[in-house]
Amino acid sequence: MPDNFPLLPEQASTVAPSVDALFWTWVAISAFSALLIGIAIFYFFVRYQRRQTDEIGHQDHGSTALELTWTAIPLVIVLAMFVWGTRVFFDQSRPPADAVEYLATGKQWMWKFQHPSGKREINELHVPIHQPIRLTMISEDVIHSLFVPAFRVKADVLPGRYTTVWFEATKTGEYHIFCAEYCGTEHSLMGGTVYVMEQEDYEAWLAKAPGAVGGQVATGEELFTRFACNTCHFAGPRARGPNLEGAFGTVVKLADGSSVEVDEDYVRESILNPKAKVVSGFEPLMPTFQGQVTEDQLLQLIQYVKSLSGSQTAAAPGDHSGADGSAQTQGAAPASPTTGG
Amino acid sequence: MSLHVESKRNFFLVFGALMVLTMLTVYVAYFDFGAWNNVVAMAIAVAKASLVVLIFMGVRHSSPLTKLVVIGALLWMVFMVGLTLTDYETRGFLGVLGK
Amino acid sequence: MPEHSQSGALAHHFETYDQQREASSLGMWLFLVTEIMFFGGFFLAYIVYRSSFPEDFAIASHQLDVTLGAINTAVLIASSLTMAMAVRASQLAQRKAVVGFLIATMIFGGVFLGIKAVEYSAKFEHHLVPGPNFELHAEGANGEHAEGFDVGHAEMFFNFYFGMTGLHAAHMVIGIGLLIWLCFPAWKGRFNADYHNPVEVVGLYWHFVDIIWIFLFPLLYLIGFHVGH
Amino acid sequence: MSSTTAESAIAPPKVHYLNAEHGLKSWLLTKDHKRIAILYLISVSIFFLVGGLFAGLIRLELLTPQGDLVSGDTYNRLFTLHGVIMIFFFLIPAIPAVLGNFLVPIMIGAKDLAFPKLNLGSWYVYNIAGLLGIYAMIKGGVDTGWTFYAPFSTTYSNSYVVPTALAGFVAGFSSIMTGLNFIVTIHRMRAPGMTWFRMPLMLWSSYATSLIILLGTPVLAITLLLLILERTLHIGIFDPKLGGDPVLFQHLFWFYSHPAVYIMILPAMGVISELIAAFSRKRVFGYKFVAFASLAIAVLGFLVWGHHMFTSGQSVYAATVFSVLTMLVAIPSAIKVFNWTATLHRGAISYDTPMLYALGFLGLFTIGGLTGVMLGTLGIDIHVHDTYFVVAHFHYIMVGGTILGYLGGLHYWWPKMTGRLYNRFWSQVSAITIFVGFNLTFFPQFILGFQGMPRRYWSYPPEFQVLNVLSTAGATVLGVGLLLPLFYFAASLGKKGRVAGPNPWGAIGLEWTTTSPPPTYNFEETPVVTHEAYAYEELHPEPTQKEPYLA
Repeated sequence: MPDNFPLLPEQASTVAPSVDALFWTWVAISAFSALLIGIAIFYFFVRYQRRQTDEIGHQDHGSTALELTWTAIPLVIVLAMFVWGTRVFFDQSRPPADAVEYLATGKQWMWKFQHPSGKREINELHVPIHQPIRLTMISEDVIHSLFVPAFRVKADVLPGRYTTVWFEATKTGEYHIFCAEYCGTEHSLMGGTVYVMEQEDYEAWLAKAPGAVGGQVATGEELFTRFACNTCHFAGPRARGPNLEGAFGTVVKLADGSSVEVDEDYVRESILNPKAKVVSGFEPLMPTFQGQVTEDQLLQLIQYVKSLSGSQTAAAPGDHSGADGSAQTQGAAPASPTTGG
Repeated sequence: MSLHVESKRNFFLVFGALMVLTMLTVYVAYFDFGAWNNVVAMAIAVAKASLVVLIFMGVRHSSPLTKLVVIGALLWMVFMVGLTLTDYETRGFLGVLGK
Repeated sequence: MPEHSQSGALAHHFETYDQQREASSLGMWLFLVTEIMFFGGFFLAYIVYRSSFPEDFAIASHQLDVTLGAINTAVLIASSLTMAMAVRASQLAQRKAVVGFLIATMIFGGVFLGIKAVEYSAKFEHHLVPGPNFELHAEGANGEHAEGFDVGHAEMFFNFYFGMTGLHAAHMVIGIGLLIWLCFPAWKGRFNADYHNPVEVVGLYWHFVDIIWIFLFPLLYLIGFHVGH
Repeated sequence: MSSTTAESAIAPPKVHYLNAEHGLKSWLLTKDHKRIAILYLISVSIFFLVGGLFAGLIRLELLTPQGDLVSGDTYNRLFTLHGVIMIFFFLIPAIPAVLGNFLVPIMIGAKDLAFPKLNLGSWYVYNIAGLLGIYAMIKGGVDTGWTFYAPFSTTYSNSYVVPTALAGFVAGFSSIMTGLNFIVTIHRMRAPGMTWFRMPLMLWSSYATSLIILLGTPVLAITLLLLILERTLHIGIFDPKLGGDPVLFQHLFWFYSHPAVYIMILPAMGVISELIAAFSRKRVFGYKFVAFASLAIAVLGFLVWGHHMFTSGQSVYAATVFSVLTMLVAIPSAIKVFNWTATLHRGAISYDTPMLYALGFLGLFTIGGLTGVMLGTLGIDIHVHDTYFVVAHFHYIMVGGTILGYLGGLHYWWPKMTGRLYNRFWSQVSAITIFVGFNLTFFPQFILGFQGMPRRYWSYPPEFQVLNVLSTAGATVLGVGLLLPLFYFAASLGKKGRVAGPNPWGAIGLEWTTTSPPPTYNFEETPVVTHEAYAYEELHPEPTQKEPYLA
């Protein structure tokens, strides 16, 4: 019934049906309880209408048994619904291992997306159907929130820290993207469209779309050279910075004796604020790149650093080939997109 | 509730104890107990505050209501700090960025 | 005040002195609860950032003068003692003693604020006031100790230092104002076993301000102190 | 407590609190809690009208999908000011400062609140806060939303954030003054025989509300202070560019602002208990459970703030903890609804206007509460968070709950406050109009929210228009319903207004044993309480109006 009811939003992702099942169960429970109370009130209201001005009601003091009953029953219901709701929430929160990573940057008042192939879009996002997709997101200014009602997913996009949203589209079509966290003058215009396409259509779109300039990793590698990162970060005893080969995902010891996991937030911090957490054995020589590198470029650099560890999150093995213009799909994520030249 | 007048002697004893604890807190700050640094410093501060509350502020002889008010305020501090840190200490719980 | 009877002051809407005293004492305690939550929010923010940037906060904390901080702690505790004695004297209707202890409390409070002012001006001289002129070279300035040091986080420490001690000092100033106001009825011998609630509630307030400092001192001055010693 | 006989003089006393003193000065310097209640009634009514005007403009703009009536910036200022004014200057003070101020001392048989000067001070502080808010409004408004989220508010917004935040800060002090007064009064000023479990339930809920005010408001104060410091001095506290964490702002903000929801709804629950008892002439079913439910809400209400932050970047673990605690806080509210319903059973129910409001409250609060629990369920909230579903939910609680409770209370105690009866027919028309208009306005918003329309949108995709038009139409009806009381209340004070007598409803409670309006010190002599609340059987009061103002 929810399917053909015209007032309802499209179900276009794998989590949407489970969110809706949860929602409609709650609606049914609520409607039943509200009706029960409503009917009781209405009946008492008519049945026990006052007939003389000085009439008084029948006095009783209540009943502990009744109180316990109507404490226990709702308690059981809400706790059961809590368990169910939390399971759905974990599904919404935890992307599958084979999810392909796309990048998103929010700024007043637009969304910038980047495909694994390096293809960039503004306020539009083309994605292949039946492919789990993970958006790594950051804001350049205030808090935004990426919301795709048809996918039943939403996550705030924060300045200074990465957050994630994931979905797997199940239905081709065009769906709204909204900014759900109020962000200023044109908050209501900070939207866009996500286009869910068949795999082959998506690849065709990628191939003919202009402006695809190498994969995220390739762009990151280029930035790595342009910002001269490679003059210090290389393998060997003369390197002034830690070798990044295989570093991502490991836990490194810091100069002050503590340790930290090399994740996206740490790499970002190390570029913007290099002296904050210096790896043990190195001098704090690195200059800050604050103000020189954009959030988009940071994301690309991170993708490159990830690729040095062969991390699957760097995804799309086709990325490297993207740089030299070939368009091959391969590896663990068969549906993963690649670039055209 | 009848009026209770605290003795001078108790006031001076508490004053002495507070002075000793102040010196102690500075003294122990010279040592590194690792993760226990905060615990030691806060334990001494709590001891000092308790002395002030119980004797100087007279809660020792106050009504149960006053005691309840003091305990309630502390409990609410625990709610606020505890639940906020529940978030900060479990960031990355799922191993997913921002989760 | 017209509704006050001549023996002391029983307001029209109270039945007994006990009721009036209990009401004003409970009122002050509840006010202190709001103060605890007010400072509590500030402490919470400090705790969150301190645990996020422990090293930077420790290095910044080294810039504070522990000796002056410790002296101030002692001064404030002494003022609490004289305040407690003032309340006691008012309960016993010892007119001169009340005034004497109140003045002593004020003097200790003034000394505290004076030392605080010395500390603040030293921070100004050393460019440790948050803002465009903020400057902090980590201990030794030879690069060795400066490892991993983020001056922005140190500046944040000083935001909290000035914010929290400033708020505390503002409470002290209000407290001294209340003490001055108390001196007049005290001098006229208004206070006795029935009616001493003004002294009592101001005392509660004063002790509370003392307690805030008891926590501020280790949190701001001492935590991470061992690092440099 | 002795029952008045039907023959007792219905005429008001020669001297009562309204005419004991004359002149503007006697009002502005009054220490009488009843007069202060009237002052507050005037102030909150003015702010309610201003906030309502903004709501009207919002609904008018949303009639069409395009942003055509006002600019985006103007719209953002409209909803921000609507929120700030309604929350800080109407919903929070309305019931405690008007009805509570008038009734708390009378209901416990005291001459006044424990600290009369503080009480008057709270009204002045409230108005200073109001002036700050009006100053910000006139200078060009504020566009952060009432939530003031950092870093938008601290760094990016080009509007009058500081005076508005200061207004919230100062308004907090006025509610603290009221809350502190209530707690001390209820603890220390009860008349002989008025034990805790003989207190009317209105007092239990006022007490619980005051607890929340005292424990929560200071945290809002420090949060707004830090926000003002960051904005004016550019020091790093919440803005990540300055080293801070914007999520910390949300924690601190919601630590107050979620319990603040209970500051708004708990007093209304107290009023509803009084109304249902009085117009069923019956004890409230399960008195102790209803009383303790108020306290349970006050405590549990502090442990659930994180459910406003499920999508904020808070850890998944913390979200789960906050979700389960949110489920628990629903239980005491449910207990109240069940007990109110059971109270109607075998009552002697009248259809007087206050009772209509009470029934409206029961229906709307039930829906608001149930959708609240839905929102606390993680899987659903991720989808509907920050959509019109949330907007609909909290208007069911705030308008359907608080405002209906407030109006119900005002209609119930109006004869006591003024000594006059208002027009029965028109007041019933008003109650029904409000109920219908309200549902038409806000029910469509549940559907809009589930479809995914985000809140705070000035223009929206065209497929949402039909429901928005319905909502705007409903708002018109609601507006008319809310304006009606102004007229018949004003008329009741004129020459044609009928005299109420001490107890027009035949209700039980100390307030109905004194004259209407009451004397300055409330009672000729301190009452001695001999029965529990709502002891209709034992006391069997005679209404001073045989057929209360039947047309």
